[in-house]
Amino acid sequence: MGTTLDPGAVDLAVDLAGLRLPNPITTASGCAAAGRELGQFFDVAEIGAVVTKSIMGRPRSGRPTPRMAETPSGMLNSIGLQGPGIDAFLEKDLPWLAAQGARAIVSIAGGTVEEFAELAVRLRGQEPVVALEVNISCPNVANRGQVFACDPGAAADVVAAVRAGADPAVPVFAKLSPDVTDIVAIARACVDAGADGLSLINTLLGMAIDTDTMRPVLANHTGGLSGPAIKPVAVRCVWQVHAALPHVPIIGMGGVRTGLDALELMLAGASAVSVGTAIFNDPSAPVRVLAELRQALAERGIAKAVEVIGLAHRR
Amino acid sequence: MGTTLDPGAVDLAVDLAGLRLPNPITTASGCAAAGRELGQFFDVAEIGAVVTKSIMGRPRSGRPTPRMAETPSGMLNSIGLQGPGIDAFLEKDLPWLAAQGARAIVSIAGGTVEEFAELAVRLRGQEPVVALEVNISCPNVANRGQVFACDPGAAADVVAAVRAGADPAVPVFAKLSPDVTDIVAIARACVDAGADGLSLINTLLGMAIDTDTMRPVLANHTGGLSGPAIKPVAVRCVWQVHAALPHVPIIGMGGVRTGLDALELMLAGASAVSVGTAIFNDPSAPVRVLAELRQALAERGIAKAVEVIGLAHRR
Amino acid sequence: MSGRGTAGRPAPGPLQIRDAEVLRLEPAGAYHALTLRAPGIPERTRPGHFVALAVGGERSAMLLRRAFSVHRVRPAEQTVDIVFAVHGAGTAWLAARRPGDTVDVVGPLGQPFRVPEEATDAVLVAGGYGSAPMFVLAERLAARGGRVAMVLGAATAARLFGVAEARRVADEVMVTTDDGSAGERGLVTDPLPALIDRIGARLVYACGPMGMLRAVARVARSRGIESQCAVEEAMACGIGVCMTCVLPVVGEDGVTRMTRSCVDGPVFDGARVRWDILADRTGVLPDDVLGADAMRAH
Amino acid sequence: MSGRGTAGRPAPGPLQIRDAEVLRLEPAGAYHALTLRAPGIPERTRPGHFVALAVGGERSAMLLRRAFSVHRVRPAEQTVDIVFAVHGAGTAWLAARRPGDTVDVVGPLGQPFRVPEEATDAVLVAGGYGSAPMFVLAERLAARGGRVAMVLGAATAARLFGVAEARRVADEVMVTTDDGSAGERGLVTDPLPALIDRIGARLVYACGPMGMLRAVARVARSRGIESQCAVEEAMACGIGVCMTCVLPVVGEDGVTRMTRSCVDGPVFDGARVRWDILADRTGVLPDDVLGADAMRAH
Ligand SMILES: Cc1cc2nc3c(=O)[nH]c(=O)nc-3n(C[C@H](O)[C@H](O)[C@H](O)COP(=O)(O)OP(=O)(O)OC[C@H]3O[C@@H](n4cnc5c(N)ncnc54)[C@H](O)[C@@H]3O)c2cc1C
Ligand SMILES: Cc1cc2nc3c(=O)[nH]c(=O)nc-3n(C[C@H](O)[C@H](O)[C@H](O)COP(=O)(O)OP(=O)(O)OC[C@H]3O[C@@H](n4cnc5c(N)ncnc54)[C@H](O)[C@@H]3O)c2cc1C
Ligand SMILES: Cc1cc2nc3c(=O)[nH]c(=O)nc-3n(C[C@H](O)[C@H](O)[C@H](O)COP(=O)(O)O)c2cc1C
Ligand SMILES: Cc1cc2nc3c(=O)[nH]c(=O)nc-3n(C[C@H](O)[C@H](O)[C@H](O)COP(=O)(O)O)c2cc1C
Ligand code: FES
Ligand code: FES
Repeated sequence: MGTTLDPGAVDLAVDLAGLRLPNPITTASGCAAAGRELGQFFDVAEIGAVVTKSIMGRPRSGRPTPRMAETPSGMLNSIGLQGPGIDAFLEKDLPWLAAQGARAIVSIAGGTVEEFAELAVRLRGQEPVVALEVNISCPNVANRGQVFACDPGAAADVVAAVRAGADPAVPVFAKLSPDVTDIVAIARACVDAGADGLSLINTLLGMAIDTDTMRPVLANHTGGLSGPAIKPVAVRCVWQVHAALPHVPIIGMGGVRTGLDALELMLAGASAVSVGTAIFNDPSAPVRVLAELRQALAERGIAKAVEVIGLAHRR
Repeated sequence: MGTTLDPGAVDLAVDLAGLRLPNPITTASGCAAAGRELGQFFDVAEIGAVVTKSIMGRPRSGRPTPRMAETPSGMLNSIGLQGPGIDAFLEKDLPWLAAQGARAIVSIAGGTVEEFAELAVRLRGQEPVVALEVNISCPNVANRGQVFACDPGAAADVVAAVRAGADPAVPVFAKLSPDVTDIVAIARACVDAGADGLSLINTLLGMAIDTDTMRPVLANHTGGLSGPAIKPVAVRCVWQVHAALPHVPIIGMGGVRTGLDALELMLAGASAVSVGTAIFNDPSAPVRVLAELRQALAERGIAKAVEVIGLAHRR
Repeated sequence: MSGRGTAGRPAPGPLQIRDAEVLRLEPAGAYHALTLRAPGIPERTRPGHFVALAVGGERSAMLLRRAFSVHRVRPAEQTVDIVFAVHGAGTAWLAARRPGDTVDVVGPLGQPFRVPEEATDAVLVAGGYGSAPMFVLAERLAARGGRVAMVLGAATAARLFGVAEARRVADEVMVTTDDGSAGERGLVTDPLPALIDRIGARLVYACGPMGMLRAVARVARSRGIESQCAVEEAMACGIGVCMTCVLPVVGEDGVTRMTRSCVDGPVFDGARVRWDILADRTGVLPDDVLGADAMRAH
Repeated sequence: MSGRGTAGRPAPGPLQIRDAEVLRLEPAGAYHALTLRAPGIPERTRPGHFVALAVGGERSAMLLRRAFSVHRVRPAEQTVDIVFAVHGAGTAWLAARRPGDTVDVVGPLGQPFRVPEEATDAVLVAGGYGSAPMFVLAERLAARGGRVAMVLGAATAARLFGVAEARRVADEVMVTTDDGSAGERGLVTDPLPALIDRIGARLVYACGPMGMLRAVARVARSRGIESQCAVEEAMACGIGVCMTCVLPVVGEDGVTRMTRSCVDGPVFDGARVRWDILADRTGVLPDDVLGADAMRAH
């Protein structure tokens, strides 16, 4: 690290548990559908990977509307994992991503350990799938709807089943919720159960009340808080988990809007960074963030993106 | 509720476990010191109460600087409970509040159950003290620094000791941290241990990294996230706890900047509302929020503030 | 400018113009009329398309774009006009722009009104600023030889938009206000059935609040004709990736799906929108919505 | 306007002016010179006081006020001048204001420079925009019969502020730049010892970056004279309620306390500031700071 470099000379490639990505920027699950709509704004093969909206076994309607509320520097959503189900996903969405030459990190969700495992099996051998992201922030049908991600045991069960079901060559990332007392404990449980890496963070549980109608804004009452508002929580979670598990690759996310935000998460310990809510503000945010990150690294005289991963722990 | 009222005619008085306040607006602990500085901007007797900075037994230096970082719609702080200690507080701060005719809700903090209890005893019979707020978001010396508020047992121990030590006529509010898997469980433990009410929420644990120095911004690395960014989390916590414990009065806080924000927390279930970080943006925020709340109630044809407490649950 | 067009002819999709210049911002009754220079967008826009504007600047606490129907485009000048009401902080910010300022705009978005190739007599119904997209639509219909009637309604006279413009472009114009301060006292749907019959309309186009759209769709259905309704659902992304803007719409196959109003709408065939479900507040979708059963499990 | 003055004479404390009008905003070398109409603030302000400005508007993601030294006040016109560098988003927003816009300002804040009643020869040392508060100070000192020398330093010529103004108000002016683009190449502290000796200064005033203040304080101490240093600590509230802006300062009783720079500073006696602790990055305060021992427990 030293004097300014030519941005074009910066090596952005990163390694995620053996998966080599040309650069560390991905979309965040649920903020890019399956990439196709964003393809109108940029070439989805240009970013490290497209992380797809969490897919489940069956088609799901999602929740009634209203499903969103804007909040200061953030938003709440309660989509309820609306989606076409794995069959339609395999038939329509994955082939499109493959045709673009994009790398797909497929996010999977389930109400039971078995559903997760089946999804992992169905995704075996699908060409553009370079990793699985296991969205364990969903309610566990078997346990009164308690969210898997809030219980180390349940989280571990899901991860172990997915790891067993998935293509052995494809790394499995467990995506954690920040709404827990001890995120390191959950992270450890997932890694011990076979997770190759971790994705941090999912949304925070939040709520808004309409002061005109004097009722909750969201039909579902509570929803997930995302956007720049939560970035400090994301940085903290990535920092804590990287400190405890320095050899586990982390996909960091939460409020990333600029290349400097992405750099901040990498300095905290993320090997890759997902851009979520910022896409709603700027549909080409992923490529813009990528360009800004490249520029920021060059200005800091950093020749390889991998050098900044966790760097704030070492300075 | 019906047509617009004369704002002057709105009855703002609220009851907090037998404590009657002329209106529901208070300062948030740590955002108003002991009221004196704000007295330059407004009459501190005009608001419902002044919640003082958490006081501990001994004088404390607080943490090294930098102690703060601005974040999107929020800020991080790591003051480390700097304060003069209970002796100086009793000698200099409380008499000033008494002289103003203000009502003081004194926030206490400790590293051990005993320290909390002693503070409660010391505050017995002090004239302007109308309630205690127990800041259990501090590290428990006896348990490797785990925060009291993150463990139902430790939280209950503190609350029970404070309740036993405090003036029986003075209600005790336990102030909870949102950084837990199940805030209702902690709330219940505190109420079962004798808390007369609950204060929700303290800051969220967060962090910022300076992308120039590539080191954590705060000397202490992590800090507490406050401000409008966290309002959705505050509304959610108040909503959940009020739903579970509808008869327990709640002082709501987290990101309140306007009268409508205060109304939102009351609709979720708060009987009173503290204004914290917004004071840094606007030193007269507490009285402005009060005036705006009065106006908002009048516009909605609500004659008594108590009518809106928890109203969103009932509509 | 972004958007992946092949050089030469514009690609069909939307463009993002990060620095669309404000050329004009004027009061228009209770509304504001804004003209932006947004190269590339005019030639792609058809009546019923909308644009999404970022508000508040880079350090704004307001993250989401605001959607506005396109009022007019002028391809020669590369301009896009919108008409907006100040509703909250985002539109208040927009109203405080000055010529020379820039705004980040994405568009055109959504599905425009369906305009039959053949001459079609039609009634265009608009509530408040809902008339904004209707004038160019009227011109198109007229150009294809159809007779066009317009019904403009609002709560009060000041909240009508474009009555004079309507008189220029339509064969017949009716005005209603809730308070009778202009035109007939009442709702846009009051004169609608008679008007449909009088001009023998084969299509009704509508843009305005949900309640109005629902009523218009019902009238059209009762007359056995098609309605094209432009809905206004809260949108987080406007480009089809977030799933916040959905409403239950019956597909060609008769199945009701939660359908994105930003890419599959905002214009829908009124007969296909499940207004019954929209009006329901139980917080549970009925089982005949595709995938609603899967929600029951968890 | 808020602030609790009894009618007639101004109360001592700060005022909040929610709608201070921007009268002037002009470039001044690498800086911006801003004049605000802020009734009540001028007559309360003394050299070294600062004001705190809210930035970004009501829906801004930037919550905290930005602090700026007062450059000049004009009580007759009720104006306050500040000089600022664009550093980040808040100052960029400020630089984009236009005459007629309003800004929410609180002030005057803090403790001003101590100006002895009797005639006192003094050297005023400033880095970059740190000179802003120094000119009025120079005038005061001169009015009381003291000889005033000024040393203005900056990284480069463009980042000097007020060299001409300095020549008007001071008896002697020296300029240093890191790159030699103006004045002597070097640091403000290079000429300082000789200058102190030459004019027989009894006091050194300093405003600029921490490293410079520390060096100035050391020079003053070595000459056996007092230094009055205006520090620049990150401040959340600016009014004494948040405890973010503290630094270790030795009190009258010899005890080091974490002391609020917004109300007990920003001007401190350089000999009382514990520069050694400030420079330390261990993350632990030494035991001789009051209450540091209590931190050890938890
Ligand atoms: C397809 C479409 C076309 C529209 N066309 C126009 C138009 O031509 N002229 C016009 O004045 N308005 C139009 N609107 C409504 C306009 O988008 C809202 O008035 C605007 O978003 C309000 O923003 P705000 O910040 O002022 O209000 P706030 O209430 O502060 O906004 C908060 C959030 O709620 C959303 N929101 C609030 N009201 C609406 C609404 N009515 N519809 C959708 N989202 C809303 C905002 O987008 C934002 O995310 C249209 C909306 C849609 C979806
Ligand atoms: C007592 C005092 C007097 C000052 N006088 C002047 C002056 O006369 N002219 C001038 O140009 N600047 C002055 N500053 C510095 C000025 O406050 C900062 O440059 C400004 O806050 C930067 O805001 P920003 O949004 O542009 O930068 P950002 O870096 O985006 O600000 C982020 C946060 O950091 C804080 N911050 C950043 N830099 C500083 C700094 N140097 N000192 C304190 N806080 C900082 C901001 O207040 C804000 O809370 C003074 C600071 C203090 C404390
Ligand atoms: C509208 C929306 C939908 C989301 N859907 C999913 C999802 O299906 N699966 C998932 O793991 N995370 C989902 N998320 C969470 C994001 O992937 C991300 O973890 C979170 O929003 C924080 O990042 P951000 O602040 O950049 O958006 C969703 C977020 C939003 C805003
Ligand atoms: C600078 C600062 C200091 C604080 N100090 C305390 C404290 O001493 N005790 C306490 O219980 N809460 C403390 N808090 C938390 C606030 O009381 C409040 O719970 C939190 O900031 C959320 O409210 P807000 O968003 O309105 O600030 C502090 C907050 C800030 C910003
Ligand atoms: S607004 Fe995001 S999908 Fe329609
Ligand atoms: S800035 Fe808040 S106490 Fe000084």
